[in-house]
Amino acid sequence: MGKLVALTGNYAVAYAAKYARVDVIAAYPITPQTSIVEKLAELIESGELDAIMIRVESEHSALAATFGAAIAGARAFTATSSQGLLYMHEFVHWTSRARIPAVMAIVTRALAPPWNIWPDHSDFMDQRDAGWIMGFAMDNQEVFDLTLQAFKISEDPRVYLPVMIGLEGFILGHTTMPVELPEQEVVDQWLGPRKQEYVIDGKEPLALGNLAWPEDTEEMFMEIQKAMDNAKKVIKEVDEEYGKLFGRKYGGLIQCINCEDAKYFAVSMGAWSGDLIEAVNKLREEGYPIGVIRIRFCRPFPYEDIWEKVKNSKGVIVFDRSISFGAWGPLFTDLVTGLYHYTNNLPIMSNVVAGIGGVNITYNDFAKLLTSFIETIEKGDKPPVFTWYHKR
Amino acid sequence: MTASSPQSPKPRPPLPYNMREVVLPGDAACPGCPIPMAWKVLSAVFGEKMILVIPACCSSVVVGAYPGNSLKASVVHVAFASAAAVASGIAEALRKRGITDVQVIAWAGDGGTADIGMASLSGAAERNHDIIYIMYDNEAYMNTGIQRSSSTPYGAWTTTTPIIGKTEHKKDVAKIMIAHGVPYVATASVAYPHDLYAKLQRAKKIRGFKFIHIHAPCPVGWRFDPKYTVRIGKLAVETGLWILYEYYDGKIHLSGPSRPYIDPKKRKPIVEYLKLQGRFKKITEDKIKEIEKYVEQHWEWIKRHM
Amino acid sequence: MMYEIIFYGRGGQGGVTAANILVFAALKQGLHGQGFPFFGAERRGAPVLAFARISDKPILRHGMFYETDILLVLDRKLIDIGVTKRVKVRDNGVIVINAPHDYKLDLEKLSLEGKARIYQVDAKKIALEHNLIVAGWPVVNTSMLGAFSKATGIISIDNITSAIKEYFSGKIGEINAKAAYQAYNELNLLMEV
Amino acid sequence: MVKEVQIVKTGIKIPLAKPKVGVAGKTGFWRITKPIVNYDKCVKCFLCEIYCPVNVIRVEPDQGPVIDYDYCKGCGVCVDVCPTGALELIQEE
Repeated sequence: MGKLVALTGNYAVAYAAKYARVDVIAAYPITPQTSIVEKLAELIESGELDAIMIRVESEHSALAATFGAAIAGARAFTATSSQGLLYMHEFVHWTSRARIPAVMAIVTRALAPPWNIWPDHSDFMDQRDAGWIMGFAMDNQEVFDLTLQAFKISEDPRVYLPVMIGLEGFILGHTTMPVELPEQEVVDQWLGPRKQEYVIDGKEPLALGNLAWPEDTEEMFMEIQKAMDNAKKVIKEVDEEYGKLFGRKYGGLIQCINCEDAKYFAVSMGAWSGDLIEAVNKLREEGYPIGVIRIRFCRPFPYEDIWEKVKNSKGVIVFDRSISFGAWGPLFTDLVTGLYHYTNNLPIMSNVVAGIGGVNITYNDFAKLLTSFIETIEKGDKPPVFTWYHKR
Repeated sequence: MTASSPQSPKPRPPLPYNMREVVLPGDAACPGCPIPMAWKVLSAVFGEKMILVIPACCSSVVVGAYPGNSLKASVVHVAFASAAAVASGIAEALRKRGITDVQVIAWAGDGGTADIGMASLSGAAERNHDIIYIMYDNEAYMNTGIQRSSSTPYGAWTTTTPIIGKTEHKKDVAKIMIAHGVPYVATASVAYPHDLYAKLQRAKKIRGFKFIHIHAPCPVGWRFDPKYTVRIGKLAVETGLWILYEYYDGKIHLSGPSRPYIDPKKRKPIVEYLKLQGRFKKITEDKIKEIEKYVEQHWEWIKRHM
Repeated sequence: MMYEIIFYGRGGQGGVTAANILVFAALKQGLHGQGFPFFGAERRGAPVLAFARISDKPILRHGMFYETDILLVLDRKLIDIGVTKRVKVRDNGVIVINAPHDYKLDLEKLSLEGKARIYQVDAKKIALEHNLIVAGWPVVNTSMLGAFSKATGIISIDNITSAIKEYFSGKIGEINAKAAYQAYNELNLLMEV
Repeated sequence: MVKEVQIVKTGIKIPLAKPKVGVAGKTGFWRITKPIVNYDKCVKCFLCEIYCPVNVIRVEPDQGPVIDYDYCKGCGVCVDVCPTGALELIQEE
């Protein structure tokens, strides 16, 4: 049995990296990620974690150094937020296209200007095209579990892709919650030594990244798409095995709450899913047949699993905490496209973008939005396809 | 320990033969390119056991297209500004894994070092990672077609200084590295392979961050006949314009080939160097005076730190 | 009508310049044109491609192609080493080779879809006669445009020469235009296949 | 006690290249001038071999420089650094 402690989301990330026995950490401080780097430095300097920290001079160099360590055979880890993630974006692509396992935590925060340190998903969702597997936690226990699982998923030979784990700044990052820490030996047994397709350490002369002709290049990238597909299976296997070993199973790519007999579904990702679940519990008591589908991984996008839940539903409302200006929320965009695989008369679907720039969306807001969504459909009308819900 | 100049045919001891196996013929370098010349010297010191971390620069193309690589050594291509950062990551991973038989070398051009890579260079130097950072300096962005870099010399034509020529003096990166207090800094030239060889041997034995600035005349970029790459490299030293030295133990040690030229009277006139290069074809008298002034100031600085 | 044209030359022979001049010439003839280099690193002396399209309607296509109506070979050695095999010449295609008068063509070294008219012109000799040499390389690109005009009839020699004079101002334009005109006259049908 | 990193190859297509002679083809085709040796002048000082940017000159101790013309790019550096004029650049054909 594990040890129950109380940790902030950031510390949960740091401990997950410790349990994964990371070898090299290269990171640059940025609010709200800083306490991850501080805790890791403390763990290292106190001798609790046998790792090397490279205190780089920028986020671009943070992921560059992490990439360097990873290709040279180290289990490498880094973490960043907001502007830092955008600054290292060049290496977000570089790492995935080199097919090198690595793990990065993103303590999500709004993008500037104006300066804003509060949570939304804009920084994280801006990385969706880059070939990283992307998971997002709802609470600090899951932050720990997901960060640990990220190493297992990333180093699976069927995947060999870096993994990015999101947690909202402040409402998870700086919020203390109970977290059960596992036995190190059980983790070692389960995770095992790092695995990768190749290593650059001088044993054999290898060159990574030489210019390639168009056809070779495209074939390499098609492999990434295949790996993303494999990842769907791997993520479920890891979730199963993790459940058996550590007692917490989340359901793989998505988690469903109150879905059994639901006619309506609310889809969301991240910490505010908790507030959404509380709202749905209340509405359930009032007789509304609604369930919550919480997306744990938005890459690879779990449309098959969501279809299984919503195929007979009367209405699906998708909450996005980021927006692609000039279009819609990214989760909505990906879900509609995904469901179109199965049918061209989709259930009534509605996209609500909210909570941008850290605006706090409460369970009351969710209850109000869900009630009007359901009642509009029950009356035979059609709710708006897109709403940017802003309270003030 | 001076390299023999063309006049006296006293044969120098050849560099060890294993410089034959690593730099493979038929690479994509232009005829007369200084890059593989320098790689041969690196191979004489490290053989296959080196990991070249190469940002965007001519070398990225010279090594050829997948699935082939023109070096029988390890290469990691990286984003333009990140050579020092990636090299740091590799070096620390190898240290953690207890691997000590391979040399991590950041191999970057002047643009990738003096401009876009300056922040990561400074960071890696300040953290004193155990790597050799080599800046091969062909004095402009050659891979993208000869645009001006901060390392382009004063007065030189480039495609982005097409009429007036560069209006600033060359950014002296070696001096900046000395200011970082790293254990070893040296300047070298492809025209003096024995000197470069000796500096690499010394750098190899020093733990911590080593920086070597290699002068690398580029036929296409400097507009000269490819057969003159070495001649022009030598003229740069013989005119006093390029000073070969090492910095360790807190002071500058002038290298053999440059020692005679501490005396201005021994230096060949700057024009000898300029006239072979098309990039200086339109240079004016007053600009040559400005270059001569720069050379004098540079020597004064060197003397003060010897 | 749409013609796709490939200039197969060696780095430094001016294949790209020729493709661009061809666009100028096409405009003079009231046609639409497109000219572009091989997208990649070129090296002086190494095999390199340049491309052109000419049409009576605005050209909507983009990008490189390896099947062509007209193949202009700026150096016969490219045929000898076999790289020209990579370009397939469509039925009723035209090939012009810069080669000496007594050049023996090995048809195996070409990739012909069907019938083809193959011409020879000694553009190198013409260049040397006009002292058209740059960095040790005889300038053959403008002569090949003259030969192209005669071999295909798509663009008149007058439009070719005036495009050359527009592209190169002054004396250089004059000499290159003369070379093109001479190639136009000295073109020789090597064989019909 | 986590063991060394394991290399588990799956054969997926990734941007990894291996050493190869002639990545740019037979670069000998590029040249229009080429160096030739008159062996009687050669003092075996190895400068041509040391400087050759294409690494195709091998100085045989008893004979002198042997050049692999499949790849020699004809740049002429060897000719320029030779202290005794044992190498000469000639126009090709």
